[in-house]
Amino acid sequence: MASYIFRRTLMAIPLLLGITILSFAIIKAAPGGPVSMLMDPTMKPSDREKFEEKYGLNDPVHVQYFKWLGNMVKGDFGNSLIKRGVPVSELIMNRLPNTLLLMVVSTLLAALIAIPFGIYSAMRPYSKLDYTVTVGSFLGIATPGFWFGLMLIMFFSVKFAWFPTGGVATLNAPFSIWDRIHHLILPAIVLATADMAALTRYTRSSMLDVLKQDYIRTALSKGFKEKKVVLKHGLRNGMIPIVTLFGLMLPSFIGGAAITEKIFAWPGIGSLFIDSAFQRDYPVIMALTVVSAIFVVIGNLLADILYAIFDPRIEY
Amino acid sequence: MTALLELKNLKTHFKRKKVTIPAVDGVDLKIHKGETVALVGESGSGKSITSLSIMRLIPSPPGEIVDGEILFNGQDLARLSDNDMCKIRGNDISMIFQEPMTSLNPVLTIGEQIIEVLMYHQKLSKRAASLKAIEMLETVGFSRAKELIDDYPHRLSGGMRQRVMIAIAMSCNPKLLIADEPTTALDVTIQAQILDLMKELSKKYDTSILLITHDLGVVSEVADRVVVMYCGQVVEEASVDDLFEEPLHPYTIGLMGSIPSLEGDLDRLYSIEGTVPPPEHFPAGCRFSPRCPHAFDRCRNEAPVLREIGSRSVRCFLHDDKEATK
Amino acid sequence: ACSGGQKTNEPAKETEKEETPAAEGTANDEPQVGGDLIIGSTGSPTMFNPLFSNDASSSDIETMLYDSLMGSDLEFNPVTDGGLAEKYEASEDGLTFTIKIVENAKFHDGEPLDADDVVFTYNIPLSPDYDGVRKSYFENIDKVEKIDQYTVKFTLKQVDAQFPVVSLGFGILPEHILGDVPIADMGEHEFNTKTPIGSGPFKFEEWKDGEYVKVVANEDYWDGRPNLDSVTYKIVPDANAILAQLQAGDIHYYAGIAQPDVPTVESFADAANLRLESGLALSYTFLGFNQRDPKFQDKSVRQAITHAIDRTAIVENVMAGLGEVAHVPESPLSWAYNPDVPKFEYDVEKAKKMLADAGWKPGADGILEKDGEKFSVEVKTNQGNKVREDIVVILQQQLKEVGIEIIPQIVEFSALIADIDPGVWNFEGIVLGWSLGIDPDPSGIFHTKEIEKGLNFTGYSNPELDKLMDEQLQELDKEKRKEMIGKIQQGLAEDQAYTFLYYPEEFRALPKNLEGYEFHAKDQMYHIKDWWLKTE
Amino acid sequence: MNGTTSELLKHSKKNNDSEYILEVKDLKKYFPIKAGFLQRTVGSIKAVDGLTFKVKKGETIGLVGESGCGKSTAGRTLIRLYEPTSGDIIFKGKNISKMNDGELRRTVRKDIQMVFQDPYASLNPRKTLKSILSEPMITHNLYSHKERKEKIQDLLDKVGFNPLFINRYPHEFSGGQRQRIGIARALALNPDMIIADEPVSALDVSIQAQIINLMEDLQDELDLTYVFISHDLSVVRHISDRVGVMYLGKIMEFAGKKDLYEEPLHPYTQALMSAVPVPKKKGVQVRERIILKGDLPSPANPPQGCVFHTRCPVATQMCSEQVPDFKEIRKEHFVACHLY
Amino acid sequence: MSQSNVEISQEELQLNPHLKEKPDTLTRIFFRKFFKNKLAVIGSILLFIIIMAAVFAPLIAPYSYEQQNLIDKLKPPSSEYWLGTDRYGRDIFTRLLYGGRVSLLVGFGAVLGALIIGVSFGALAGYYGGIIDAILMRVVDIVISIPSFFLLITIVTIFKPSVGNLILIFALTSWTSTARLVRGEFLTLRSREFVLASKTIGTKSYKIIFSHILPNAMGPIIVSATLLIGGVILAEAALSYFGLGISPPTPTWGNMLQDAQNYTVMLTAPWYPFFPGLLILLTVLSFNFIGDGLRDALDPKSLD
Ligand SMILES: Nc1ncnc2c1ncn2[C@@H]1O[C@H](COP(=O)(O)OP(=O)(O)OP(=O)(O)O)[C@@H](O)[C@H]1O
Ligand SMILES: Nc1ncnc2c1ncn2[C@@H]1O[C@H](COP(=O)(O)OP(=O)(O)OP(=O)(O)O)[C@@H](O)[C@H]1O
Ligand SMILES: [Mg+2]
Ligand SMILES: [Mg+2]
Repeated sequence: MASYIFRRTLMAIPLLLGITILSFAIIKAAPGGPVSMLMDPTMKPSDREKFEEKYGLNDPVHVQYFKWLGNMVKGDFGNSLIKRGVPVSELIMNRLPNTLLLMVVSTLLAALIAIPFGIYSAMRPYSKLDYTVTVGSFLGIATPGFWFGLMLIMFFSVKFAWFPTGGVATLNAPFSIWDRIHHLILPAIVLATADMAALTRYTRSSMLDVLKQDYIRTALSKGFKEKKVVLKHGLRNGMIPIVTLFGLMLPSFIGGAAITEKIFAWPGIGSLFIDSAFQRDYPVIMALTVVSAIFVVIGNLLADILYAIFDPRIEY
Repeated sequence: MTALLELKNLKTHFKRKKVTIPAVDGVDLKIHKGETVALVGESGSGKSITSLSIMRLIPSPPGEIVDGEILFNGQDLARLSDNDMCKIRGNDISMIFQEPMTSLNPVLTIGEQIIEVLMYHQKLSKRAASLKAIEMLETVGFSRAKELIDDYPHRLSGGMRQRVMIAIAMSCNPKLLIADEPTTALDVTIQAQILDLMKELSKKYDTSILLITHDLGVVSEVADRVVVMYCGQVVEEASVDDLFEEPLHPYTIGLMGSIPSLEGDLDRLYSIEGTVPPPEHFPAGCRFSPRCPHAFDRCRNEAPVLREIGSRSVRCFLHDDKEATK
Repeated sequence: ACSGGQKTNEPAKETEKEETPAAEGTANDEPQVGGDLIIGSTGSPTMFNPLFSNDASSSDIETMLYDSLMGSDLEFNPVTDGGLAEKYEASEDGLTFTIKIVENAKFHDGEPLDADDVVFTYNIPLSPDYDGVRKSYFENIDKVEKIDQYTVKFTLKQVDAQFPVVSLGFGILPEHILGDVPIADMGEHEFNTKTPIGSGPFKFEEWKDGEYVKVVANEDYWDGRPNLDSVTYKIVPDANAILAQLQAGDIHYYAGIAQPDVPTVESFADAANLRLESGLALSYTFLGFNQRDPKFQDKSVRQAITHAIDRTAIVENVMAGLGEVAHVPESPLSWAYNPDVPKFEYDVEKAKKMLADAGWKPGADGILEKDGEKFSVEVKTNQGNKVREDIVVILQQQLKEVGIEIIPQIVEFSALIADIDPGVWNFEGIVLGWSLGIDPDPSGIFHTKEIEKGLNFTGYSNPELDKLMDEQLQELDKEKRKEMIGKIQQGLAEDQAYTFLYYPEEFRALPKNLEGYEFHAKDQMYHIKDWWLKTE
Repeated sequence: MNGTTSELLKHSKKNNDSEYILEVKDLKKYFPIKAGFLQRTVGSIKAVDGLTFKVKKGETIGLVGESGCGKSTAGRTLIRLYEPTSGDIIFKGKNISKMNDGELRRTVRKDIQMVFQDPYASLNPRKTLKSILSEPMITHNLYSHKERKEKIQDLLDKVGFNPLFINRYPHEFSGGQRQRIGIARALALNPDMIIADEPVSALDVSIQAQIINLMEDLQDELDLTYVFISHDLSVVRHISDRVGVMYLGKIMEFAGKKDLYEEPLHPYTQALMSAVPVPKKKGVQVRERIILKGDLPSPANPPQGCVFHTRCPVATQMCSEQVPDFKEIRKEHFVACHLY
Repeated sequence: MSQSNVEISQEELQLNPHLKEKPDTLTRIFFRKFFKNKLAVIGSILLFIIIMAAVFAPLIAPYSYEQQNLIDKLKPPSSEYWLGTDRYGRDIFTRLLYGGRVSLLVGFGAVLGALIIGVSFGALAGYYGGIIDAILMRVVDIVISIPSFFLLITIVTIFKPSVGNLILIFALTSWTSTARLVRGEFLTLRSREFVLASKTIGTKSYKIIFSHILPNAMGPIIVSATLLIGGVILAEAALSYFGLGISPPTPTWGNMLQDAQNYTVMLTAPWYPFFPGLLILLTVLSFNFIGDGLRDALDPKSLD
């Protein structure tokens, strides 16, 4: 295992290299450029050229890539082309905590609600609660986050004024934990709903299989209550899809929340990516691609490690 | 002597769309305190299902205890709530399952699987429980118990798994131990060790044992009484000595004749002619009649009942008169 | 005060005028000091250096942080009012401008602002090292000289009618801070994003990327302290969410209400303590065709298409009636607007006839055909602009009447812009809008020389008009220039260089008790220094 | 006990036939022991530690030994379910120890079959009896559709199943029935050799007898070769021609069954023989047991010298120092013990 | 022995008339089980209705899907417009019918494609492990990591938007999670005894993969298919962001929802987003119930 982790980590280097090359090529292949946003009848094409020249945007793509790579290897992601002069790392670091906070909370929320419900559904398939959970989770899937978010704002923020309409904290107010939590609730709910749906379904399906196995019978024969049997003996066996899902959710920390972030004016990585993508702010996009690729690699590696931990029969 | 466990007309059926499979079809059985009863019989005759019924662990649906009583200490287990059943399982009755591979949780270490029982029923601390677990493993013949405790079932040999199952079941000194083919995968030395262990358990804690096995050698070594099953029914019941001395039921006789011996060399082993009908198509009369060398008309039309003949009982018309004379 | 700028006699605006008499009634009240105004914006600012930034959000904030030499009034005339210039003199030949600036202006750090700062500021874009996007605004400047401590002289290379209103509108930067910074590095200097210092009515306090920019009153402002204590420029990237925030009272002022949403905002305005101010926006929306395509080279086809489009219906339905049908590429607000141009009213029959005359006959499926070619046009517009998407859908329906098939294609903005890039011209038809400069010069878009490298992406070319466009730029006399531009507008309308669709009306929501507000079509922060919140 | 002569005749015939179908040379299979969170390999379990033997075509080799001594591992390695750590397996003249899956499939898979010790685990829970039995035939493209059906009927019949069971799933069978499915599956291909790992342990004696008879019949009919792994010494005795006794991954004694049962040479074999429980049948004497002292040593850390010396009643100093050779003491009787 | 068996069966025949019946075929059992599951049946019927409604939209629809009635904008449901009208006064009912055509086609098509790719990748990686696993899973990592935004924009410049391309794009971008899920299952299943048993028979790898392991990994696959369908139907609308969606005025459930995502509409015409949302929900739900039914019908341990 140790050697497996080591190999995977080593492999991550060419992998990241490959991802950056491909991403760079694709990003550059997409039409448009940072100056597209400067459309203005009074602006002269010469202004544009000067700008592009300065940032080497007219160089051949491979030249641009190696320049970028060279800097990145040194830990320099460069500066934003749009928010000129602002280091990309600063842009990201400013927003990363917000995104992580939101994603961690919503993921936890989703997991804490979805997994128990999924398990219960599996224990009592075709019971009333199972149906309720099923319909509920599919509501979560069929409801676009955008719409759900706006609905929540319309009702709980505008109509009843129970929650703030957006942002991470009240403007012009001193820091307070409660205030931060207050702001976190609605967006976390929106994000959690989507994850919850998938998590419940996978948990249910996986547990349904597991609960029919003989070792569950053995555990029951030991005199344990059903709950304990399911949680201790069943859940670990049914973890594989759940772990996979978490592994896949990790990279979505970067872009997965974009729409929710936008609606709730949550200054996070997702909206930064969307903005940068629209503006073709290449250094930011590339940096975020790298960060997200790292998350992908870590997420999947973690999932693989967890597989082996949860299921000793898995060996690499 | 009061019976610790008494099955009265136990019927466990599997219901499928068109047919009902009467896997256990009216079993009567008594186990006294401290007694070891061997349950033998044809493969597929319902021994495991009987024991699972006692544990109330029949896969349901499709399985269901449709009739009968399972009196344990006077309490009818068939009608106990799930919660109360939990209190009995593991503590009062424990079971060694027939298939050690699939019955052990593949993702928990051997240790965890033993320790949890000890912690739960004996209220031991984790440390104490793991010491006890190691001890248990050693008593079932493991030499490297300390290392094994952290090993997973798939890394053990068949016999080792079986012993782990035994260790789990025995760890709480239950009042009744159901052992479903506990030694099938064990070599003779370990088997002897396990049998000794069972005897000791039975002596020390007055544990009753329901031993399901095919190995008549084992039966003769440890059992007090033998119950022979055929096609979901008990066909004969007797003390070990009586049974080996003089088997009454033609099936039992056939069974005895089939034992390969360690001494002489046979060209061909004896086996009972024919095959067991599937449970959904049991013959109307005596269920053994199609294979019975002594079957006569009555056997094919009328179902015999389990009749007591002295201290033993048998389900066969051949012995009708004997009972009558008595 | 709101509709003072609207000299147009549009009946549509009448209602707005009536809605806000209270504001005018209380205009005499003494302004009260205090309050924080939260302004909502979907866009994020990029930096606070007027010479380098180019987005609306940034310039909104720059307006508060910096003073420019000159301002524009509600009719877009250059005025000293609101600027640093105390006196402004143009030479006879129109090549030199001498400007005397106020003597008591001070930067936020206490350093005085004088002619050196002005010269310094204007020399930045003149430097060959300058890499900002504003170069074209200054290309015509020959030199900038300091006459005395508070006087500067601008010398132009050639006569430029746009100069005073466009080029003198830039904020003045502090030489004592940026003087030593190489111009090549200035675009990325920390000053722009971390510590912008100007001489404007508000001081920079904090910029939280993606959240807000906060500026506070400059107590020492040379023209007197602004009434508001602070302004928070809040970034809410989603337009729907902004409306919700507006309704919830989390945003006080928002200038970008989409026309279809205006009735909604109106419906909750009262409850949310808001009022609406409106006026024509300085922009127009059009349908352009790629005139490299032979079928669109035919002027009568273009005219016929215009005839086939019910622009009133578009305004009515897409814009909730909040706009005006457009005929020329200039806003009615502009002094150079010429109402007297050929107009192509909605007339399906006429359109059909004209198309038939041009050789387009209905085919079997009702779609026009000529020489075996179907009259099928792919019309692109940018994603994210609901109004334009709606227009395309309605155009499709309307043009079907005359047998023209429209295939709408909605394209991400940057990609769309790339499609109309010089040399690419990957489009057949396109629905876009131009926001207009303060100066009415149309040559940037319609001059033939702009085809190859500029913004004339439809490839429209009319040599006669080219000449007129060159000439009007040299003309300093406003009346004469107006006449020339009027002629150009006539020509463009006659040629239907674009199918001009409409001039949108712009709506801004603001607190009911916000006083001192004036609607300036080009500047949503117009005279923010004078705004104040009335407390009952 | 009246068939002794014919039995002998049969065996002598086999013994003359010196064609070896399987040769195992110093076969080893070690499992890594992993420990810690990072699952570092900290040692290895020497489950099979140097097996050498030859199997003649048409004979039955019994493999007996204590639980955990490596019988199943040996069987699985022989059939290449496990990658051997070292050593050679020569089957019908071909060394299969290093073949890859594809080669194995093409050359030997059809010819060697295995009956698994754990019948339930080795049956796909989602396949019916019918598809379990037809799979081998379909895989190797044997028989027409109709013939297959007949063959399945025949197999069911042979292992004592009612044809109605055909559409049942493994979980609907009893333990013994599952074991018979495993046997039927192995027979389906008419292989040359079957490695049967405890094939009859879960069967009642009558069915056990039936199955063993079947196996013997087939052997006579088709010249099948069996490697019969079992702990049941009486069954092994009945079916085998030669028997190997394993202890801790090694073969201790290997001999013709008569030799072995009547005159076991190795102290371990002797102890093993004495422990068999025997039904109290009339006229049969219960033997005195030799109880082995001590525990089975760990295969992760086998004793120096003779692996059995820690429990051997007659061990000497030499036993703890020197590994005894596996030598042919008498004809066809191999023992690894310093006593001889 | 076999003779005696025949005897018994004949005897049994007399005793048990049942015996004459042929044993149920697996397909029969499958269908019986499936149709016994009420929800699965309801789901199938519902889905059938939805599909038929989409297929026969031209016959059912009271209006034309593009016919605008600008005076009747955002009208609530009424006898004239059963489900109300949209922002152009088009009949929502009609548009829902037509919308189903694209949405269902894209949803099912793309999910089918994604499943095929995902399952193959996951199965091969999980079954073979080692270097094959490493390579295939790194491909997954790459596909997940590549910013799809740009990929889509780039694709648009090369291909014209069409239903076929949409299906292709969704299939090519959404298979990764399925692949990883399937691989996870395969990793644990591949070392099961019954797989080893198949190997000893000489079963070919592909057969082991697809006919032995895959059925045991059906659970997560069915779930992921169900989830993907909902996801794809919604995402189809989001794709119009990149100019790749179905162009207006062709309706899809997704773009109807998207169109309704507007503060004004939500305040004044809440029924507009409700109906397409409801249809998506119903589709996904019925698909799920069918999935559950399938899974139970395929699961030998479930009730007959
Ligand atoms: N889930 C089930 N569904 C249908 N029939 C079943 C099921 N489980 C067991 N049976 C049937 O019930 C009968 C009795 O099974 P049981 O497991 O009790 O046999 P057994 O006596 O333990 O046999 P063995 O000695 O072979 O283990 C068998 O014929 C078997 O086929
Ligand atoms: N997959 C594995 N990983 C690690 N160790 C294993 C594995 N399989 C078997 N072993 C170990 O190898 C040794 C031999 O096991 P094997 O299954 O061959 O025993 P056996 O002779 O078949 O015993 P039994 O008669 O109990 O079935 C045991 O100590 C066991 O723990
Ligand atoms: Mg059993
Ligand atoms: Mg074994």
